[in-house]
Amino acid sequence: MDAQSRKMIIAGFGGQGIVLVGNVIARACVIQKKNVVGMVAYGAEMRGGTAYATVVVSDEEIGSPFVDCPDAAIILNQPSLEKFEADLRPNGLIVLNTSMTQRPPRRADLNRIEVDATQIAHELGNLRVANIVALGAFIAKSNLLRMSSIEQGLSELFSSKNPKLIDLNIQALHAGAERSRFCPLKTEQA
Amino acid sequence: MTTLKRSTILKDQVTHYCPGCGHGIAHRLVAEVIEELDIREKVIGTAPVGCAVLLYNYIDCDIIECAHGRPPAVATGIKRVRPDNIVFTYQGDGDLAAIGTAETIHAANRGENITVIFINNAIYGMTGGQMAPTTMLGMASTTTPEGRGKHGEGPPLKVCELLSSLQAVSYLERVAVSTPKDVLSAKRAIKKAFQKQIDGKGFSLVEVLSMCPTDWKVSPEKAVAFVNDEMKKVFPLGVYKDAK
Amino acid sequence: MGKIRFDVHRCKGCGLCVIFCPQKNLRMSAELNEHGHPYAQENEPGHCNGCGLCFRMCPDAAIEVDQHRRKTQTQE
Amino acid sequence: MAEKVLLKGNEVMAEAAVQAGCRFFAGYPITPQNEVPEYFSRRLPQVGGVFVQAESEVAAINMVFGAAAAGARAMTSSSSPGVSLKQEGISYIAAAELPCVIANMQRGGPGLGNIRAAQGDYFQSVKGGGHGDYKLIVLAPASLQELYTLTMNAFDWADYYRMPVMILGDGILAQIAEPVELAPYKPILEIASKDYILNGCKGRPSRVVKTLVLDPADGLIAHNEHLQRKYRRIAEEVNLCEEYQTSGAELIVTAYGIPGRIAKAAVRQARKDGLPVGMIRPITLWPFPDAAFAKVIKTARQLLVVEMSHGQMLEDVKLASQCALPTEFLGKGGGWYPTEEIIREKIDSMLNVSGRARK
Repeated sequence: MDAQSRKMIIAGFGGQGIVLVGNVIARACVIQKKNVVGMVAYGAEMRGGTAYATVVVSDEEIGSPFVDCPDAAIILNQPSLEKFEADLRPNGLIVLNTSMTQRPPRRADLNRIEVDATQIAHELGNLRVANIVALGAFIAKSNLLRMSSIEQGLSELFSSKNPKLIDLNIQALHAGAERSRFCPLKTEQA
Repeated sequence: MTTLKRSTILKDQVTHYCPGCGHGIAHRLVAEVIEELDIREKVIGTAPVGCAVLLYNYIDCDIIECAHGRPPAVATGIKRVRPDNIVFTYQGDGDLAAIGTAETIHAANRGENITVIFINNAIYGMTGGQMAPTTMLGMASTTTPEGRGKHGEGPPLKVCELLSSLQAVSYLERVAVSTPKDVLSAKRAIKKAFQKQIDGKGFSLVEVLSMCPTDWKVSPEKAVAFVNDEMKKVFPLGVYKDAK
Repeated sequence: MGKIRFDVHRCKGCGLCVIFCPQKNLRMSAELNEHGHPYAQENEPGHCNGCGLCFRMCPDAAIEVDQHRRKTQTQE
Repeated sequence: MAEKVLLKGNEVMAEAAVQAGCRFFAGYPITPQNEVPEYFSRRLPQVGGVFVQAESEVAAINMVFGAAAAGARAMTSSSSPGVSLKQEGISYIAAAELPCVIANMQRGGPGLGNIRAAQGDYFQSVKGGGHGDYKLIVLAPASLQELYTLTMNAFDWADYYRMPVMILGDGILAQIAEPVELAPYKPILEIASKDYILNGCKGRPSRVVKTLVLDPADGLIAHNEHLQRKYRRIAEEVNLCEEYQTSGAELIVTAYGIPGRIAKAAVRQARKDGLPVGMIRPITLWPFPDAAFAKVIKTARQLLVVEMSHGQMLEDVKLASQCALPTEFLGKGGGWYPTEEIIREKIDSMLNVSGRARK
């Protein structure tokens, strides 16, 4: 994923920590003095099915806060893959939690990161950090934000909520970075 | 020697009320209570929409006129901002028990530390004698020409009884102004209701059964008889709640 | 004994004072005041006993009563 | 530059209000502005303020009426259906010349509509809403930093002119999170002491706050004329818009709020591609920035209005531009929003640029 890409979507089911991932990415943007607009699908859509958050990052003033055609998507479950795969821009990046998705993307024009996020989270002793494992995979393989900014964002977020969780989340982040597999788009024509 | 005279809280102004209207007596009692409790400089009153909309022309204290039915909400805003002031609402039956029912019930249920003077004359006065929420069964009005019916209009709403189940209410009493003895009781009740607020006890309300000779289409003499003989049967006088 | 004074200008002639005067000492005037109302007056000046019931019932604060009795039923 | 914090629009607005001295909030939950009462309920007690969850929107605005009469900086917020309910109270507050701030984070209508962002309440906000001849100052921020600043200013204007001021946002402005610099409150106007409030008549004659004007017979006519004089003065004194690349622009795109920032991005890209396009983004919707339009009609050739409605501000743009230029409209209600691409396509078609010419 190149630095120009800046619209992303994080999707899964409610309770997978979708909002948290969006929040951490947005905080990391603030730390790196980038412009950012984050949004969570609100209202009735939050209950059941898929939950999703969007983030727009830019070094310029941000126009639309809407993400219709994301450059990247972090997909934490199968329904989200069904729902959002088609929206990604050609040559976009999709991060798949292979523990919870049953197939690779149908589209051939996507870069792909695969990470067994829920399994890794299970091994770390807390299923709830699967979201951060996937985030670690995304940050490691894209050059959008520094890993250190994400760590700082996580620390800020959990220091007020539950400081005991900071270490676990940072561990999850790095596990995701290390145990993910990047499958770049085969660009025959290039 | 004692002299019974007009309270200094009443402005030197002839009211616009019809001859024999109970509002004049109720105004006088509120003024006398404010004077006797020596709280004029702390009082903020609210005027309703209805016959008493010009309350500020008669009672000499800070007063805000409200939209129809909204005095308990307006009083809530005032009292929360200025808890040291004494805030009262003066409302008729349409204002308090029809268009403002929600505001009344919820201010009472919050235990809002305000005092409500509720004038129940079982009719809409200002608009010319239409049915009020407190109009009695069988009683004719310009919108119930054949008399209020149990079905369709429903029986009259009894405010003290209705509010008496609310835990945060401190004081509820129904009084009348249709005999000299009733007027004395009414004054005692109004004074007690203000005292409840001064003591920080929460929501207090005095329901005053009152005469409307004009819209009842009777003489002032028959009007007091109507309150005494008919209204008191449907709306029994008494203390409905007096929390410790 | 008592002394009653009427503010003729404020009186609207509703007659509640007349109805409730235990001495039956009040009546409505034959003339009208400036607002076109008959107004309350004593039948026989000097017969007021100062009970103050008329004051209590007057919706227009048009009556003042001097009460000379030691104990009155209207004082609180 | 001071440090920025990441907050949701609803929270930014509530924090700005608290910073500006708002000490009374009454409201009723409605999506998408629920974070506003939630935030106030936590925050106001910390600063000695009062939060009341009202039983209805009607009660909420009337509580604000009372709080304003008692001298507090007071606020209520809602979203479209709730703001309809508040209209009675708003008319009374305008008539009584009391200050307060009302926020409308618009959603899709009419009726219960939906909870997506929309701009269908423009007419209601700038043309009245409740009964009678009155105006509100209406503010339309497009970013959270602007929302923060304008919310603070709203309290100053409300106090200075003694009138309700409305913040007209939408569900997206309410729900997005953006980094915001929470600059300390600095009044933009010198506010006279409030000699009209009700606090008990100690040492002064009693006061009345009222809206019924029966005496003298022409009293209400005089009161209306007084209000209109005030509104004319405000129209001269409060007038904000963002003008972007208007010089040399043949086509002026105009939009407010969220569509305003989307349009700006489209215009920026079009300019990069060499197209003669500019933008006017009204920030005060009443008073409407007429002067900016009066200026561009001398240089531009066309106007494009973009709204998340079926064309409401469109009418004010036509008035402000005296219908001097062909004016096209792009918009839909009910939750539709424009993308940069769709605005760009419209720009291209209005300037007769083909796909080839763009490259």
